[in-house]
Amino acid sequence: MLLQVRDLKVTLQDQGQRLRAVRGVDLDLAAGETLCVVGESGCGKSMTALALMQLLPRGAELSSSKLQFDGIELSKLSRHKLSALRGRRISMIFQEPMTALNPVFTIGDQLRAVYRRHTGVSSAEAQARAIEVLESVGLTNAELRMKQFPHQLSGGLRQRVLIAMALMCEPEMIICDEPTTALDATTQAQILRILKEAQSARKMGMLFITHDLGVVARIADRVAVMYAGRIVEHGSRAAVLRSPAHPYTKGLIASVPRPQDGGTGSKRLASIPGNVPAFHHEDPRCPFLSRCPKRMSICTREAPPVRQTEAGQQVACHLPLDAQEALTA
Amino acid sequence: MTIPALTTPSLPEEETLTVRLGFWRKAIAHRTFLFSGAILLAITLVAIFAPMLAPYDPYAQNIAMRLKPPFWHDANVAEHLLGTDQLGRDYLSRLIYGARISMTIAIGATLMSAIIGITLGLVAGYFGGWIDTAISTIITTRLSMPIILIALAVVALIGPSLQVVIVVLGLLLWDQFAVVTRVATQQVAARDYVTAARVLGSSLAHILFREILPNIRAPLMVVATVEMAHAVLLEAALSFLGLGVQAPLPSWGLMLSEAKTSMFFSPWLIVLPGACLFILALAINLVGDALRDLTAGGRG
Amino acid sequence: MMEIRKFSRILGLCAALGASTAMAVPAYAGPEDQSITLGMGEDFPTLDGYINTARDGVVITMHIYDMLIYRNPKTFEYEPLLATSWERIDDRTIEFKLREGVTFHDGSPLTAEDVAFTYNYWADPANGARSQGSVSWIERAEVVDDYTVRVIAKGAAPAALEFVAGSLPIYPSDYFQSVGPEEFGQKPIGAGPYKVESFGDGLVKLVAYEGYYEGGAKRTPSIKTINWRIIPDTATRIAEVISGGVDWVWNIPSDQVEQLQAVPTLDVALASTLRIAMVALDAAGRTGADNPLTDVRVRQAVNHAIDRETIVANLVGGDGEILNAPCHPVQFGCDQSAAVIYEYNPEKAKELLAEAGYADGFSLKLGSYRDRSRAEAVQSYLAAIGINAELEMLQASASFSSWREGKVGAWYGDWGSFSLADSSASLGTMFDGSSNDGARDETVIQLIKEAGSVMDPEERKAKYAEAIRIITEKAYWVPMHTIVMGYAYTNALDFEPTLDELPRFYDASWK
Amino acid sequence: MLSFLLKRATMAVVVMVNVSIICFVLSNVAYDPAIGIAGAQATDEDLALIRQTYGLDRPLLVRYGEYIGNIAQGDFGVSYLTKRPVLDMIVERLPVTALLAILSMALALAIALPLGSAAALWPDTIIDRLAQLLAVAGQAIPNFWAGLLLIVLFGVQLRWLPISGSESVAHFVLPSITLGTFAMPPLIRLIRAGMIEVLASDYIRTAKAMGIRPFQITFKYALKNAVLPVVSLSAVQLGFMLGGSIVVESIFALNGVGYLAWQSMSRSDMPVIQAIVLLISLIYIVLTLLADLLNAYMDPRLRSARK
Repeated sequence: MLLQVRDLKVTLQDQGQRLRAVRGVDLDLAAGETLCVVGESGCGKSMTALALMQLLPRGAELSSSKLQFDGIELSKLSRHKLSALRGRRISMIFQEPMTALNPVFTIGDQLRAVYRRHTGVSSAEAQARAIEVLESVGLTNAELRMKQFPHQLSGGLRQRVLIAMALMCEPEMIICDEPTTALDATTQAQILRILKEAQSARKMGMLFITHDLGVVARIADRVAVMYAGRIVEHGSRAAVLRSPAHPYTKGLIASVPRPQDGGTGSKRLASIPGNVPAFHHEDPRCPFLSRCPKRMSICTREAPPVRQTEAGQQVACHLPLDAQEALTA
Repeated sequence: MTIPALTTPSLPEEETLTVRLGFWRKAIAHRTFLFSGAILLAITLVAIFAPMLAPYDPYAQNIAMRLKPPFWHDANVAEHLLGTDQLGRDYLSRLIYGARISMTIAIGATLMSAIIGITLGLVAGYFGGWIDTAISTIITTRLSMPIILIALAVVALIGPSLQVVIVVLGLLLWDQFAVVTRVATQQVAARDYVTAARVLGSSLAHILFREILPNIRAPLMVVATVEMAHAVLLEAALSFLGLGVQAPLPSWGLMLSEAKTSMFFSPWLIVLPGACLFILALAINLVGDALRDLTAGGRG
Repeated sequence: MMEIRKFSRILGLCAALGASTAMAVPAYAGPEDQSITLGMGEDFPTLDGYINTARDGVVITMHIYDMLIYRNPKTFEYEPLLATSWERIDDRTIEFKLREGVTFHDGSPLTAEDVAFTYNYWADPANGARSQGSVSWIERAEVVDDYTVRVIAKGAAPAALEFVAGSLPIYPSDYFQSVGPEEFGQKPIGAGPYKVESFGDGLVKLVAYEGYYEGGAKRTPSIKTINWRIIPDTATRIAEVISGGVDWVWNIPSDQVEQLQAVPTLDVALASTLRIAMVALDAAGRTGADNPLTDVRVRQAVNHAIDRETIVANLVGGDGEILNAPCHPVQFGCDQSAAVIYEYNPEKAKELLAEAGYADGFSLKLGSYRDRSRAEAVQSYLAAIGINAELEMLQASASFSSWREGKVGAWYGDWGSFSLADSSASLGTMFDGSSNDGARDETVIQLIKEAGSVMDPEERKAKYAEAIRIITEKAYWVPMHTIVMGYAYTNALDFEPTLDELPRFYDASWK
Repeated sequence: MLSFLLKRATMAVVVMVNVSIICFVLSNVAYDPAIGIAGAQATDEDLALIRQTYGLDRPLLVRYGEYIGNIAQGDFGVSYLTKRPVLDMIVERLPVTALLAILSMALALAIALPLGSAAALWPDTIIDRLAQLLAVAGQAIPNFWAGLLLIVLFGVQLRWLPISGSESVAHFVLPSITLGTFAMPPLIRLIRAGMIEVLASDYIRTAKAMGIRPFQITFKYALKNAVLPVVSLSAVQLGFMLGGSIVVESIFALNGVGYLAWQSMSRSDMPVIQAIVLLISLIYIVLTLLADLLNAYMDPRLRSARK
């Protein structure tokens, strides 16, 4: 197993109050596998990704019983060892390509710097490597691009450069924090294709953070649905998308507009009433309690048990498994 | 038209639009505001009640009692707490009256430059077009001439005195007011309630001074403190060079200059007035910083 | 792209700059290489002795150039210098026999022709000699032979020898004519004990002239180099002498001299001088025809208002003394007893002011420069009787020209009479109708003219006494006190201050 | 880039003309040059004669035209006192003032850059508090007072450093510390604010995610972005320092332009004052223009974009 995360908790300083962004998350990722973590904005999925890379903002606290990457306990690593690992064995790309590249250095400078930092090779070798990776992510005339500055490239091109930067040292794992959200649909598709090809070529583990179920459907091997700092349901893509067990997952899937419904789009879009709660102190109970249409009295008392459905996914919910109805229109 | 972008405080939506009573509640809680505000208040009170506080007449000379050290020296003289200067005048009284001069000049010059700067800023910001260009050119011209040099040249011509210093500084310290007001006016003028007032046919003066000005009071307060501290130090520099306040007036800058020749053996003669200048300027700056925190919510 | 190396180099540079200069040794040596560094006050536009006649100018002229004769600072007797002997042929002519073998700094021989050229050139007012009084008596100078020259005066010139000894340096005629006066002032050649190595940027570097002749009144200097640094600010000069940045300073206020005594490495001196201090009053109305000072009662009130005893006792120090006549007692013809004396009596002063119609006082501009404490003391005494004096402290030359240009009603200045021991250099130049003269009293001007052009000493004394009586009766001045010159110098230096206020560094030496 | 340059250049010219008008008015309207030229004891006929010969009775506009013409050829008139051309007097003394301004600027930057960056790297620590305190206190210290204290402490008591004169670099240490404290506070604040903003930016997070060493992140990636606004502020500060040198030079007896300005002011030697004010303002305008160019060069976004 490439990545094992047990009981990951992240608390942030929010104007003096302690906000519990991630409240005990377990994750596993195998080499060559794509795990999608999906959830509305504000559910703590980006914070989970940043926690893995230990790039949390100032004042945030991280705790976990296990945070292992290829057998190495990340939380015990020294600053120096950690920085040697980042970019070489684990890479990360972010949501906003427009601001993710340093405006006063050329693309070439930034790419070469990453490669030389981890391998110590000469500038010429780094140059060759950079061009090779840029071409592998579908960038034409890489030579010219190397001399250009970020502001001279479109959003899509910059995201490709960032992917190239992440792949410079052939990392074993790549974390993508909604890399396509800020891009238009066609560029989004190209980026996803590039990522999948890169992953399969290198048998890389990919942790993909998104709120877009369409993306999940396209690239995910396994899916973890996150809500208010906890994973409420996770399992194979087929199981979670076709036969969602947790009421929140059902609500999430129901709110996706489906072209085949009557085609006129006249029906009102289904949405989950209320909004995402923020947790300032420990609360083991089901996070979806306040908005769950199927709330029972036990839900308000005890933490939901984790059970396995026939389709094979794990779900944290008090509802008896057989009571699952098929998706209602 | 780009005016050199000086650090004009940012204008988030809600904070400046309505300076509520809450401002004072927050202000009291702001530690530096309390601390520096208290010092500033103390100095102002000393300036106002100088005649009552000063033990002696600051101008009375007693040549036989010259250069007596302050109380912490062993050779001190009981009746003169902070000793006497080269002409035997009580140093404590002169420092107290010095506060009056510094405050008068600081407030006078800042008031004058505020009036000039704000009017120019309002007109430039509100009308735009060639008026704005003209005023912006004036601002840039003013910014490109070093204040202290101009002040010295003008005072050297007209002949130095307290009133001349106030007027000269007043005519030189308005640029910040104009820049801040112009930017703020442009932002505020675009808002609906100003167009509404214009539609209702209210007079220009009403719009400028009743609609726009109250809403940009906060950043202007910050600029006022900066320019006040600036005026205090500029007056002291002019007087130190002999082209500011003239003897026998007890300006702190002049006292520094008068004590220059005896600073090696009676160092308190230059330490005390310099310290007063420093404390006053520091207090004003700290109040300014606190105001900037409280109003624009900018980072410290 | 800024490499890290480039960036750290810049940081390193700034730090190194700071550290390396912290322990710098002052640029000037002292006793080791027989050099001395002086902290002087006045800025020189030129080194031409006829233009630069301010006090420091007279001192440096004495080091760069030689005159025909030399006045002994103690006995005030004339001794041979460039001239070995001299003789009065008649009332208007003096013949000088020159010393042979004397050379200028450029090696060229000094002959009668140089002396004649210099005198004739500067006698012509068009050439702009600054103090016309020193040269206006000369009609012409004639060469008798290579080493004999005759100086013919326009009329009887009793103080001629004073001027020849004090203010008429001899210039090399060929060099002077080739470079012209302007350039000569920047790169002067003289026949004095020191030659000018460099001049500019606040520093004049003088080096002893190896070819200086023996046998004249000036000794061959034991101090080989003089770094004449110009530091106008008094406080900075004091700081430099205490910290060893300079070896010798003067013009130090007396209360500072007393305190400098406490510094172990320094010797101090408060030497009386020929210099007299006064509050000159604008009796002639140059600052405005109807200003109050044109009324004699107001001027008398001002005389009564100032407590000269306290000022002399506390602020002048040393052996400074009160003056009642506008001249120094040592000067020929200065009869203090002829003066009307005004005792310190503020009440009487107020009465006089009221009598003159200024019961509630008036305001005037008071110019001064040398000592701020004394100036502010006078200002406060005037304030005590209702006269609001606006004090304007300036540099020496600026303050002097503000009096001459009639910009200040009262001027608390001083006058060194070029260290000449004759009343014609004090009374004679301050009441002769020139720009120095704030009274322009015709009878006084006439008296002074006569006293200056008659040979009989008794007659001269009588005329000066009469002038003194009128001046003090009409209270054109408030004669204040003699000036005491404050010196401070490293105790490793063997130096003697002199009454004529002309420090002689060729006589000084390191212990 | 070109139109940006053009616009700035025209602005600079317009401002120069304004400054020259102000200088001209300063020295010809508020003060009668005839008295200046006449100097000692001038009677009314003398003044009239001088007005005639110098053409001072001609209309202001004509004289202004002539004044500008002269300046264009580098003739700034003759000093009333020393009768020497003003430009020579100023040029002679410019190196001292320039050296003082540059050394003070270097000192201010040498302190502000590391201190500002450190304050941003470790906010709310002692370093941050120290930086903010130094900024506020630095702005409040009257620099002439600081000069006097430095003279007494380092010059007289400790005798480490020379007090006056401009012979060696050591002579410039105390003056540049005095003048440096004048320029340092705004620099510290700007660098601190700039660094805080840059360190929180996305591209710095990317650099961390890619494992770049912390030192390189701070002093290469972050500082180059944070230092951009510092360039234009430094130019403005250098301009102020040329003005500010008048105080420092008169305390330390540095034979610079500032000291010449002060001397001529106490003697109301108008041509010198007028020339110095004009020259220092011109230098200031050129500095601001250069700063914009340097800024554009250093910041690639400006280099190609139209401003």
